[in-house]
Amino acid sequence: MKELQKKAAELLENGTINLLIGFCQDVSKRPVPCFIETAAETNTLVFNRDCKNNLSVYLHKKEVKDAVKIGLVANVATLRSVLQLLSENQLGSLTLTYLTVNSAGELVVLGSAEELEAYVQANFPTCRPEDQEMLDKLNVLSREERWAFWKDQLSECVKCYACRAVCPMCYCTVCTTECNQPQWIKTSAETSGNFEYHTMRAMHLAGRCINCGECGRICPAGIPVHLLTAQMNQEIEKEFGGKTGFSLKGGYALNSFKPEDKENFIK
Amino acid sequence: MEQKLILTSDIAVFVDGLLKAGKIVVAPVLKQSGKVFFKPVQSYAEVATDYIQTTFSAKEVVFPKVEELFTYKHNEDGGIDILDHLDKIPETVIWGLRPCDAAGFDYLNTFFLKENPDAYFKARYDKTTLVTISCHSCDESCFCTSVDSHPGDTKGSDILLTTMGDKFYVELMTEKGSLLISSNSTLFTSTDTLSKETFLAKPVTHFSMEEIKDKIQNAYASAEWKHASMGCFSCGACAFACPTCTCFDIQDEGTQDHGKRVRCWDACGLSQFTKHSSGHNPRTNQTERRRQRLMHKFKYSVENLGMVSCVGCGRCIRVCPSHLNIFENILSVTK
Amino acid sequence: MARIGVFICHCGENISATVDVEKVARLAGKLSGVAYSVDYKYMCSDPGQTLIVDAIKEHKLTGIVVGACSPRMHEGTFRKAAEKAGINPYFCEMANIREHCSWVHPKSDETTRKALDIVRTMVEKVKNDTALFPIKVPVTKTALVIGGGIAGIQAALDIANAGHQVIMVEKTPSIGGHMSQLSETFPTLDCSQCILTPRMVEVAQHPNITLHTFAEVENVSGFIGNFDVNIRLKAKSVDFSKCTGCGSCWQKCPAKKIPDEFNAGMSFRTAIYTPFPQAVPNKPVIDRANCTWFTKGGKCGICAKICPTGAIDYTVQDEIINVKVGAIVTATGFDIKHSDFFPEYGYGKHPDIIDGLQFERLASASGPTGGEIRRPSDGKVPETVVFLACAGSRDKAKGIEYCSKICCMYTAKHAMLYKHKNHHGKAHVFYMDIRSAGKSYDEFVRRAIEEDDVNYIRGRVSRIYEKNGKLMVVGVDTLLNAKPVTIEADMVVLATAVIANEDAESVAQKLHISYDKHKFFAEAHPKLKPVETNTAGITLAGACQSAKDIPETVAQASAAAAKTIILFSGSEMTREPVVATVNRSAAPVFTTCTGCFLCQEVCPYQAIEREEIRDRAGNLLMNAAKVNAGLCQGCGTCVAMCRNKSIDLQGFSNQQMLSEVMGLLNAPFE
Amino acid sequence: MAETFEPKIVAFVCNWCTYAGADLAGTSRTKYATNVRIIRFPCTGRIDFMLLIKAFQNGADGIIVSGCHPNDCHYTSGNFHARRRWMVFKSLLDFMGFPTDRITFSWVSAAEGKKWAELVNETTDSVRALGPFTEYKNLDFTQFNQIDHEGIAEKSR
Repeated sequence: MKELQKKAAELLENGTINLLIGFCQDVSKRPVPCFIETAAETNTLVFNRDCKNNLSVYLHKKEVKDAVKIGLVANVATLRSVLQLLSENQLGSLTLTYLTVNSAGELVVLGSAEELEAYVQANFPTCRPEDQEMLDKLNVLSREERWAFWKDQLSECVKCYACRAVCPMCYCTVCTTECNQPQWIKTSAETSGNFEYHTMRAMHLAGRCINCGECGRICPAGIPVHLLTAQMNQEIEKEFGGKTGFSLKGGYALNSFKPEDKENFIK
Repeated sequence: MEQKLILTSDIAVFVDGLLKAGKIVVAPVLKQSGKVFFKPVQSYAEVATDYIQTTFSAKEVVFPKVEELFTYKHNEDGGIDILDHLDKIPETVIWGLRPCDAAGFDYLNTFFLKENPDAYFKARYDKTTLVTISCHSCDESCFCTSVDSHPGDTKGSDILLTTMGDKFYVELMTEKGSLLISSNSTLFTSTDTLSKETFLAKPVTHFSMEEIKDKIQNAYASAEWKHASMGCFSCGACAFACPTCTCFDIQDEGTQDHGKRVRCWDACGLSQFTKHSSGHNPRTNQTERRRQRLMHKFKYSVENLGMVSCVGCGRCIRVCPSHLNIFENILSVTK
Repeated sequence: MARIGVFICHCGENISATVDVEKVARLAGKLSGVAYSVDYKYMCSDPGQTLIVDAIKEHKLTGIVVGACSPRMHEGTFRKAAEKAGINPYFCEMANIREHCSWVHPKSDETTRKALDIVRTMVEKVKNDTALFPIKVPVTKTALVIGGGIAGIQAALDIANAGHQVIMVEKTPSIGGHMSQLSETFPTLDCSQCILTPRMVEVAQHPNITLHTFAEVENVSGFIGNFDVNIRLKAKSVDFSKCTGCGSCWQKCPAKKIPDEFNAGMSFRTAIYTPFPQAVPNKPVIDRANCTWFTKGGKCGICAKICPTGAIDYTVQDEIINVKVGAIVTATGFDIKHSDFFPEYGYGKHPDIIDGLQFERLASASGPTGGEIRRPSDGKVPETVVFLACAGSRDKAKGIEYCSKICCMYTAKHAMLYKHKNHHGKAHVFYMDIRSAGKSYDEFVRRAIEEDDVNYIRGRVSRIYEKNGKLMVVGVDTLLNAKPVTIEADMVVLATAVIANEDAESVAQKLHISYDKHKFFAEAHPKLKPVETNTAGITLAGACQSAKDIPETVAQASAAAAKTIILFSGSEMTREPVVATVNRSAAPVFTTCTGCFLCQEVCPYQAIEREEIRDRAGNLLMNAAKVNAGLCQGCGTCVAMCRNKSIDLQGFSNQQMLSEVMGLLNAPFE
Repeated sequence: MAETFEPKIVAFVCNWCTYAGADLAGTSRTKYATNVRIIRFPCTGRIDFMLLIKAFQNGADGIIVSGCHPNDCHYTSGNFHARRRWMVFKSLLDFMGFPTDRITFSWVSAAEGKKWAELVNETTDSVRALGPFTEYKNLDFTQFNQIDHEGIAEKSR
């Protein structure tokens, strides 16, 4: 902790970064995202298992972009999202420095995209066990049971779009949900509209989502939306290969093809 | 107003009685996600009793997330048939509100009915009876005592129940309330006014409306807003969970030939909220949006409707992905 | 508010027999937005079209739906009619109630209902149609021909003779290509150089052709009609304006032991050299990799001393020139596998196992042996020569499944030439099949077998080894109940497989054209666009696409020239406006495109470009996708790819397609 | 539900192969079920998966998606991209419990008028057997109280 604070202060002082996005604690001692501009404030920094937010999403925020030289306190999931974003030609205008803590509990500072790539590839996580468990549970259900499950879940959705807001990959300035000529997604949060919204979202993230699970974690209605993209990613990796948030080259499964791709479902 | 007592053990009988009488009973239900929601129940057995606060407020009952205003249809002689459903709205009892929720209904009432009454809200509100249970516990997000309310507040309720060991202390606040228990009056015994104090939770008071009354006047210019909103992702979670947020958006769904007009919840936190058809958006960033939301609750609604439109339920704090804290913000901008 | 006209055609009886056309017209008239609806016997007839034109004018229609046959049949007809009546032709849509309805269903209410559904669907589309205008792309009427072989020469001459400018780029010091190395040509046995050289000279002298030899294409940008090409002129070290081509320099050049490419490595050349006597241009260049001056740092310099005109200049550097062209003909030719590719034949270690091209040189009057067939090892005239067809070709194990096409013919020619020059010699040919389709080709092969008694053995050769001065060719004769055969040969000629040039891949990448797994360039369509590539404006000629003989190559070259001349026939070309567009709007939004460029990958035509959006001060605000209407073919794959619908396809827009779906499924008054 | 149920089937097809194939079925007078309605796209690559959802939402009982066989695409690769998209889309719907047997993916070339007719007939039969697609439509009961769609809607029937 002290080490992290010291390093952060140093980076801010020597001008490597103008803004540090990290975690500090709120009144009820929960870690919450914080934005630090002076070395003096760095003593409030914390970083532990409860620091779940994927802070990379803030890199799309204008106020943040304006700072240009930015430090990011990040877990591996967050680093993966940054990698994926770079592969999608985003964040080009920013100079990023990453502070993370490796499995041995040591502070790691990454200064370049290449270092970032190397670190992520060396520390690449597997699917989160709790997600895998849920997926396995759902996949053995009958079609009707799965339908019932999602119908029940999606009926709770109020379209607050928090899942979209916390997703680093949802960086579109105007989302399909906001297109009204034509109106692709109903504004009303009735179940069929929710179904179409979440299908659309899953399709748009399939092969791009890096499985940080934030969307599911923060959903006010407790809908495990992250399972949709997690499942899709597994399908895609199985069928077409390739990992998301793994390299600067990206390699998006849905804008490429192989003539010999599976087509046993086509008459 | 009169007071009664009912044995805790008789509550189930009473609620199931209401259901038998064909009423729709909406009560807190624990879902597998571990969150508690207001849901219509088929029997009291489904009702959750051990909860501090439901995730979403009960405003849905009178102000649905999607209200179908009417359906329209081209008929073959070139005319249009329009059909609404006001007459089909069922008798509903909301069971197990918290006093802050009830206070929220008090606000909704004023907002929708004070001038130009809203027919849809009225139709639902008239058919709805609010049975509130005062709070015996609270968490660090609760701050009702900061906004002129408290865990035993009767404001807005038709009936307020306060658990006192093996029985409930029943305060009948309105005609509706009295009418409701008359359906099974034998379960209730009369009593004098009792003091609830010892049975109530003690949430932290962070400020009082009196204290901030003047300071909020100049809060608009405060430099603190940027800091207060940096973490904001621009989602609508806070507004949709809030018992007093009333913003809505009217949409036509369907084709030129037939479809429906619906009223959906909207949220001032969403970036498109103030976007003009020209493409111009007067509120360009989250700082302005967050400020609008809070200033509306603590200043504008006080000026326009004579009441603060925050009831201190703390839902927005609990649901916020980055844990933005409304009372911390209010404190910081009124320093 | 839309005022749509609906015109239902009886098509004589073809539609009205099973569809109640009056009812369809009547009900269509009640649809919202429909101002006029009528049925008629033959809409496509003159009176029918006049009816439409008049109705549009009289009822001030904003768009029309013609319920008739397939749009693939008459869309053009009715769009012209609409235009005639003064509305944009793209406000005309066809409802296919014949092929898709009346012809495939029995007379019934259901069939009529379906017809109405189809009409309603198109009415919904027309409501969302927008005026579209043909896209005009300016054309630079200069062609670039890459490669100076017979393909390039033919294409260049055709284009130049049509009166257009041509720039030809050849990477070697002379044009002529492989054809100039050949001795005689099948099936007529006329001398290759005799027919080629005049064409080479014609190219050099043609007023419309600019020739750059010893040059290579560096990179290509732009698009059809407007390519921007950088050409690297490699340093020749000889000032052609001074050089007279007297040749005294290469006669005196001390570096004499350089394998001669032109003679397929069977003789030597000097460091300053002209590839062959009839080279065009007939002026030498210095091969710096082998020149003492350059390898030994400034020693030697004899040629400079000798040169009477002082044309030698060791200091010149490569020069990059930029040219603007409207079309590109790719004629980069081919290569062949060399004998070292074959372990079973001794990895080409034995000098007397040669490939077809080497034999051509041996048989050529301008070759190292002056046209006498003498074996490389000791210059003796071989008594027995074995020819192997399909050396590598049609051999999965060698990774070459395809047929090299020319070998059957040139092997027959080789055997024949050998026999003509050595009447007592023995010529054996091992073959798999004889593929001699082509005008008087089979006759040619028969002549080899019957008149020149060349011994054809149907079978493969498993190995060749040396035994007391002889090459033991071990094979099998699969005919006559398959018996193994061993032939004692003095020389073996392998008809090795035709393969793509080693730099084919990099050329393709420079040109942004696709290529197959053997690195041969891919045509746009295997049947209907055999000379075009996927990149509009770039055509293919000759063996760079696949193995070809000379007549085929020349034919394709002329076809490529024709395509180019067609493109050059107007000062600008017109394209269907069914293309994708990326939305643009006023500041501060500019566009909803987020510049992820995931669409770039899916575009088969490289039509999606990057646009930098800058403020007035020139600061970069954002990168956004931009569709090059000159390249876009309107498939719309990018549209379905785009997550936030920033790209849309004119004529099949999101609004139009969704309205069709909604209109189709939401029938009124039901 | 009156007499026998006749499914509504929407076909999303490409202009160059399947649409032409359907034209051929017409010119050769091959008879097939009337249940299908064709929507024409330039290429299967253009078909947005959202359109399929919209079709179901607006009352389609079954959907056919069809284009050029691999390597026959008029635009060389549109159908290859479409194929991947369908594969992913299908497994997503499947994972959400959506009855994917109501969607038929197929390759029908401009020469396969007969195959088109058979495809329509088979699909019509199989969807007819599945019955009307109410599952999706029943997702919404907006007339009354949002809180519980079925419950209340049932009650007030």
